[in-house]
Amino acid sequence: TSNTPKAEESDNAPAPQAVAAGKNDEPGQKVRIGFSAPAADHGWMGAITKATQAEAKKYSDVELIVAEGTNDVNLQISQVETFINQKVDAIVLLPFDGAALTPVATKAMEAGITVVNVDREFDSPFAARTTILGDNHGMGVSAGTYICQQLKDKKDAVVAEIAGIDSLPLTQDRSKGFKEALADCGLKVSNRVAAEFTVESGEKAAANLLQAAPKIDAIWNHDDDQGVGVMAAIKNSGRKEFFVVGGAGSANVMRDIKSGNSLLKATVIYPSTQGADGVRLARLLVQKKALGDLVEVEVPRTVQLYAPVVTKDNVDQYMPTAFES
Amino acid sequence: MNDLLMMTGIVKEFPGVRALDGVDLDVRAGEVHCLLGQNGAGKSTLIRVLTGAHQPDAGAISINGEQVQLNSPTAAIQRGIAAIYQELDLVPELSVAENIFLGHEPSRFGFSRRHEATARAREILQGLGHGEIPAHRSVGSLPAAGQQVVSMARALSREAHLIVMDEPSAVLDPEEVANLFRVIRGLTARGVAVVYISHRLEEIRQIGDRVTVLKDGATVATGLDARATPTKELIRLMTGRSIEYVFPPRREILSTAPVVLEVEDLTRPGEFAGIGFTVRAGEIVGLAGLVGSGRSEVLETVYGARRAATGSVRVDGVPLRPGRVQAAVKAGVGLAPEERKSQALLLDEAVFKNITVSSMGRFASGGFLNGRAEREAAAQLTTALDVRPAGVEYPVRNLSGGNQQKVVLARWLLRECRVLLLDEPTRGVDVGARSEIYALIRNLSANGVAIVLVSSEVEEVLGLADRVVVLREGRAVHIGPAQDIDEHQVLDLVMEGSAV
Amino acid sequence: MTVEDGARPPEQTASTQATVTPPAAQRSTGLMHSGVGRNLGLVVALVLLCIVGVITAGHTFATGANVLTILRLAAVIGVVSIGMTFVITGGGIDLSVGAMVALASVWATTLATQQLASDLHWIFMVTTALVVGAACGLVNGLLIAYGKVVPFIATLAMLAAARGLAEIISDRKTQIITVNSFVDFFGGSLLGVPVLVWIFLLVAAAGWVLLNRTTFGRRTFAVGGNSEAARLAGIKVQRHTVALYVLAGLCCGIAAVMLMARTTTGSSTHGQLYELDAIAAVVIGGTLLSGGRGTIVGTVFGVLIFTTLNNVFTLNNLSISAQSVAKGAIIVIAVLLQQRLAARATSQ
Amino acid sequence: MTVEDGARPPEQTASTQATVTPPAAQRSTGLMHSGVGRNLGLVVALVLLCIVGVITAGHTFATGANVLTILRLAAVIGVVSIGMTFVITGGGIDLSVGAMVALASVWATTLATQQLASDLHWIFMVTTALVVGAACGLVNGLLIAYGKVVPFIATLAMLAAARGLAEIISDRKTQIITVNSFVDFFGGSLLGVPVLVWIFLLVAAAGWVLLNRTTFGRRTFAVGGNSEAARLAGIKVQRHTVALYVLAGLCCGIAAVMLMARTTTGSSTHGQLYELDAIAAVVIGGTLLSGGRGTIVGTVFGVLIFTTLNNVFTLNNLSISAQSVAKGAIIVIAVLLQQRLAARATSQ
Ligand SMILES: Nc1ncnc2c1ncn2[C@@H]1O[C@H](COP(=O)(O)OP(=O)(O)OP(=O)(O)O)[C@@H](O)[C@H]1O
Ligand SMILES: Nc1ncnc2c1ncn2[C@@H]1O[C@H](COP(=O)(O)OP(=O)(O)OP(=O)(O)O)[C@@H](O)[C@H]1O
Ligand SMILES: [Mg+2]
Ligand SMILES: [Mg+2]
Repeated sequence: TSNTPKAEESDNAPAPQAVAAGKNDEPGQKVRIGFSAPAADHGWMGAITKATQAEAKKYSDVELIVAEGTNDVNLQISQVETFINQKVDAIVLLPFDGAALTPVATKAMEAGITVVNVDREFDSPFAARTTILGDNHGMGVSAGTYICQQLKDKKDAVVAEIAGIDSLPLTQDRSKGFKEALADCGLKVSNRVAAEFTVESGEKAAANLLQAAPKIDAIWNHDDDQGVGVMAAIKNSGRKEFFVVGGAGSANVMRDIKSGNSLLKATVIYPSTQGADGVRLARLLVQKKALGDLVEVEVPRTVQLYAPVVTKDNVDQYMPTAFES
Repeated sequence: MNDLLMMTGIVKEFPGVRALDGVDLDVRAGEVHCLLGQNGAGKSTLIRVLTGAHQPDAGAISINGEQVQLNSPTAAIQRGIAAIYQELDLVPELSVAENIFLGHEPSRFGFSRRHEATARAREILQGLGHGEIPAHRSVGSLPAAGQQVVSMARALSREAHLIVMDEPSAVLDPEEVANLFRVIRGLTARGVAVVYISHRLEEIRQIGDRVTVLKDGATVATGLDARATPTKELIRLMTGRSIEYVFPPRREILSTAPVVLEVEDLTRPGEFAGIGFTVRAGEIVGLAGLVGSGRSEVLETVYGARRAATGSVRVDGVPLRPGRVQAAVKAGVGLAPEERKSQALLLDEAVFKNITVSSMGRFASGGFLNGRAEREAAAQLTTALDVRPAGVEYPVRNLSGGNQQKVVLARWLLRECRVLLLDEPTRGVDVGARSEIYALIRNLSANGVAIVLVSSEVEEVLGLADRVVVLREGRAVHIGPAQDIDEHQVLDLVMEGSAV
Repeated sequence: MTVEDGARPPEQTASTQATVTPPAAQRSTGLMHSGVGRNLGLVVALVLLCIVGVITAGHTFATGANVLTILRLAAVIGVVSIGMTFVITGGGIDLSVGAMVALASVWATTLATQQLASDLHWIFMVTTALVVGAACGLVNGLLIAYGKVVPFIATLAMLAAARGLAEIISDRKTQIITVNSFVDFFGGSLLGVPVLVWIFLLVAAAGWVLLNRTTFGRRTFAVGGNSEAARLAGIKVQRHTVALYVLAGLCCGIAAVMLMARTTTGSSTHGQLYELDAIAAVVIGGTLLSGGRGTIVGTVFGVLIFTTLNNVFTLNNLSISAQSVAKGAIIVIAVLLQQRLAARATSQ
Repeated sequence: MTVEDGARPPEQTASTQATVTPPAAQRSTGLMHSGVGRNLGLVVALVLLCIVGVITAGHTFATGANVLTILRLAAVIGVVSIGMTFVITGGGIDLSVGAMVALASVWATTLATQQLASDLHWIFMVTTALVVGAACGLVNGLLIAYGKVVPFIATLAMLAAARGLAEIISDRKTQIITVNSFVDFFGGSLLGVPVLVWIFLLVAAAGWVLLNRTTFGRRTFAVGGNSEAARLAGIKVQRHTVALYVLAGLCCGIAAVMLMARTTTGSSTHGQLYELDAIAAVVIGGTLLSGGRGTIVGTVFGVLIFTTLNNVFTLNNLSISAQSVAKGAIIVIAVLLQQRLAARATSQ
């Protein structure tokens, strides 16, 4: 596999890459992998765990141990400690807070365990062998750029933003990228509200937002799961004067985009397969295999996933990797 | 022989205590059957077995000759048994009418008919001679006596054949007691049986027909004639010894003894006004008055638990900061409050902790408590006051009502007070312990403690106090030496407020 | 114990609070006063909030549409809070409300249920949600009344279990409602007022009648105020306790239906932290956490205050952190206000 | 004065020493029984959990390293729970513990504080955390004791405010600790046992002594059991209440230091939902939510049960949703077990 968004297609279409991947896929040494992630209190996070488990099931030589999702860094640290005690071969870790989990991840590395860092980055290069990241800043940029394109002639356009959990650094990154991209075309965020990544909070935030801004031209909503609620609120308000750009890329949203009769015109992908990729890489690392399409014989240190914009035109390409939330 | 109720061989065990150990009781229709016994003898427990609140471990109960199983309060209610419990079992947040009809509210399709309830409650209260208690007022805001009336009204609101009254007169003054007796006579005339519990033997003589005596959880005598049986005999049956039920001899108060407590022009609008009196070291001042005359309020205000609107309180000449309990305690004032359960006791705590709570400093060094010293000091007092069961580790909740009262008293006996304010110190206390408490109070005053005593029993006030203050509707209508006044004069004063 | 004493003005704590038998008439106006006074502070707090809203965002705040938005937002948590008022008045607590909402919403939106609903009638979805809510409440009630598990723990366990079950059933997917008749009905309006708001009003009114005008309500106060006294009066305390939790569960079922209509989904993430929101609304409304005193009107005010607060914040584009700090301060101010005003009203 | 003199002739007492009264010796063993019995169910629950752990994951569960892992996990929430035990025993509740932990951790890791700490001594970071915790507790206490705001609402407000403040101070960024001496000291071990675990043990021991052997503890029970009686007994109820919340805040400060050491960060997201975890541990340990009865040993067991449960779950790779359901069931079972065993032990 590679670090392009098309990576996952290999599973569905055993096309060219399958040769390389196929070799890697041959059962090898047994690998025990511990996986820990934040609480599945929203769709994307639930999808991460599900995709990870599904990926692990595909390999007869992988045993995945999944710890309870938690937003308490103390508990997550102890889960990693437990993995160390269990002497797993690798740990795939989506930390609630990257910095806070760094010491224990370093400890795991020191204990000879391969740590694969997913989504939220550690602050030490010694804490993980490989890091797989989404591109939060890039997401904001992509969304902003798309909106700029759509509104290119309207200089006083009203752009609103419905952010995710505001206390998370990733939300900050997304908003920053969004702001920067809008600034490039002379737009700014007029109204910003934050939800909590859940359908319900999305509906609430959107309902209030629609009151706050009597006229809107475009809305960027950070997360497609909360987006379900956002769309419900919009439908309820009966307003139609704007279009909506989503985030993350859930299957529901892609179907909406494909249907074309929704205010939702596009979404920016934030892959929910990062954990699954983490499992794959962890397996390769433990089995000392190389990454298929690279000449390099070692798995790269960092893999950053791309944040493309999905529109009606290219939605079919991304449908297969979309998560059912 | 028309026995309404027969209880035979009733046994009830609590963890560590056999509260009832084979009690027999038979009650006839239309009689007032008195139940006597020391504190902790098991009277209240027996009543709770009878009303289905406790399940007996052994024994049989039959009503009108038919063996019955009273396994819930509802079962007992359905059999026509109603009760006034010793611990007022009311819901403070509900109104008077709602409390009276709790469990059998007048209703239609589940909707309560509040007007009917209010009207009927008024009727019942009127019948009890207390039409002035507003039916819609929340019970929690009534004084103890008012709550007792509500309790009575509630028992009467059921069409009961048997009404049990567990120390109903403890919070009532003589006039109220007379009123209660009038009600009881009305009931018995209609064939209702009444089981009556009291520690005041004179009441037994006035109202009782037959007497059953309990001792240590067993029936020691039954079917005694309430009027004919000599007091000595009753006391001997209850206590196993004979007690001279008299007040200890009065000592002469030296007029040179320093004035310890000075109360001047104390006023709380709506409660009392212009109260002033002084207490010398070694003197006992009694406050007499009807229920509601504001005696408790005066004591609580002196203590700082309520803030006076005007007036001052001085201890040893130093004015107390008003509205501060701390200031009073620091100055050596102690209050044994009127309502033991809500104002005094830590129900889940051990007896000794309840006793030492106000004198903890004495058993602590650097904040650390010396538990052994505490227990020893407490044990000394509980032995002196004959608290049963005797262990100081026992949670106060499980003590009988009278024994709880003794624990409250013990707390203030332990504290070295300059001034002791006693509000109904012998409420619910049995005859044996009562004379011991009298002796203790006298002893304290002999040691120079200034004491203010509130009691609804005029006899007690006159017997113990050196001087008497008579209150009527929040005003002092008489202050003078106790020897110069007798019971009738006091009663006249509290009711008329006119000259002697 | 401190809980309640803390809330009372000092004079009242002293047990034998009374004046020398004031005439009945006088006392009854006192009661009237305290009846209004009890909620006066809340009214003032809400009015102040609205004034702030009008000043800072007048053009949008004071519109009919915005009022409806606030009411719609208040509706779901409002219904939950009505159920919570009963439980708390009865001396209990229910931490599982949010989880019950989630489970009910998930169960009522499974493929099978939706199939049934679209074949026959949406009433099947509603019934499912109500039954699931009531059943969870029943389990809570049985554990508490007959198993003697403290309410806090029993409902905490239900919180964990119900949310876990919701996740298992939904496979952590957001279940989208495709039964249009359902969405149309509950998403619609009646006489210009959203159906959801009607439901809230109905539940609140029914709750008020139930609590204040029926024997069930009287007994709830009794059970919460002094359960031993209630038992001795022949009230079946255990059965009543079960009924209270079933009622709370039922309210959660209703709330689930409302949430399903609003979001057109069922999800195991619905209703997060509703327990805190509902308890906060109930307590700020004047219901005693220790039981025995409860007010539906107060609860409704409590809910409105919290939702209006959020609305005003959003209209003003305040940062979430600043919102948080301000919220803390405003809660305290509202309570202090309420106390002082209530005390004054009662003492008059 | 003269209680001693007040005692009457000895024979009189002897003669009335009744037969109902069991001999003192017998009662004291009864009490012993109930003393052990009070925690017997918890011990059994914990042992059962351990047995399950050993059976299902023997090779790792029963290792010293794993035991230390459990203890390290227990340490932070354990310290918070000790503080919570005091507050609840004193008749209150504190919902703000998690937020106080977050605020203290953020404040103690600001650039300025870290600069001071690295220039002089890490003790400045520790002091900052403790002072911030205690100060928040003080505000809680003052609001509750003197402002008469119900504890639930006052601390809920503090929850919102403290977390908001933490976010503002940290600008929602995780603050990384660069003071190595701090991390080295608190991250280290003493006699093979992590310093964090030592701190937990110390706090628990100190808490036990304070609650059971000092006048402060005795007053706590009195205030929580019957605050009116405590007031009339001459206890400064308000001042004591303030002290209890300050104590809880202080414990949160300590927990913040521990969490900082464990994560080498300060963050406004630290300590999420600690309020529920801590209250659950305290209540499952046998402390009465209504106040007046509390046990430090029970709380420690409560914390250990929850953390061991988490550990066993992680080791056994149960599906996450199933874990949730199982957790609910296990909590209920533990409580029921505890009740039955405690009842039996007392009745013997
Ligand atoms: N729930 C209980 N648990 C344990 N012991 C109890 C309980 N209730 C009562 N007891 C004990 O049973 C005995 C009888 O108590 P009871 O209340 O029946 O006495 P009483 O005759 O009513 O006394 P008093 O005149 O003081 O009211 C006492 O020793 C008391 O401590
Ligand atoms: N039967 C009653 N109904 C209604 N209110 C009453 C009744 N009796 C008293 N009160 C009110 O209670 C207040 C104080 O009563 P309280 O019982 O404390 O007085 P007291 O003189 O201390 O009598 P006690 O000896 O019973 O304590 C009175 O001012 C009066 O307003
Ligand atoms: Mg009794
Ligand atoms: Mg009185």
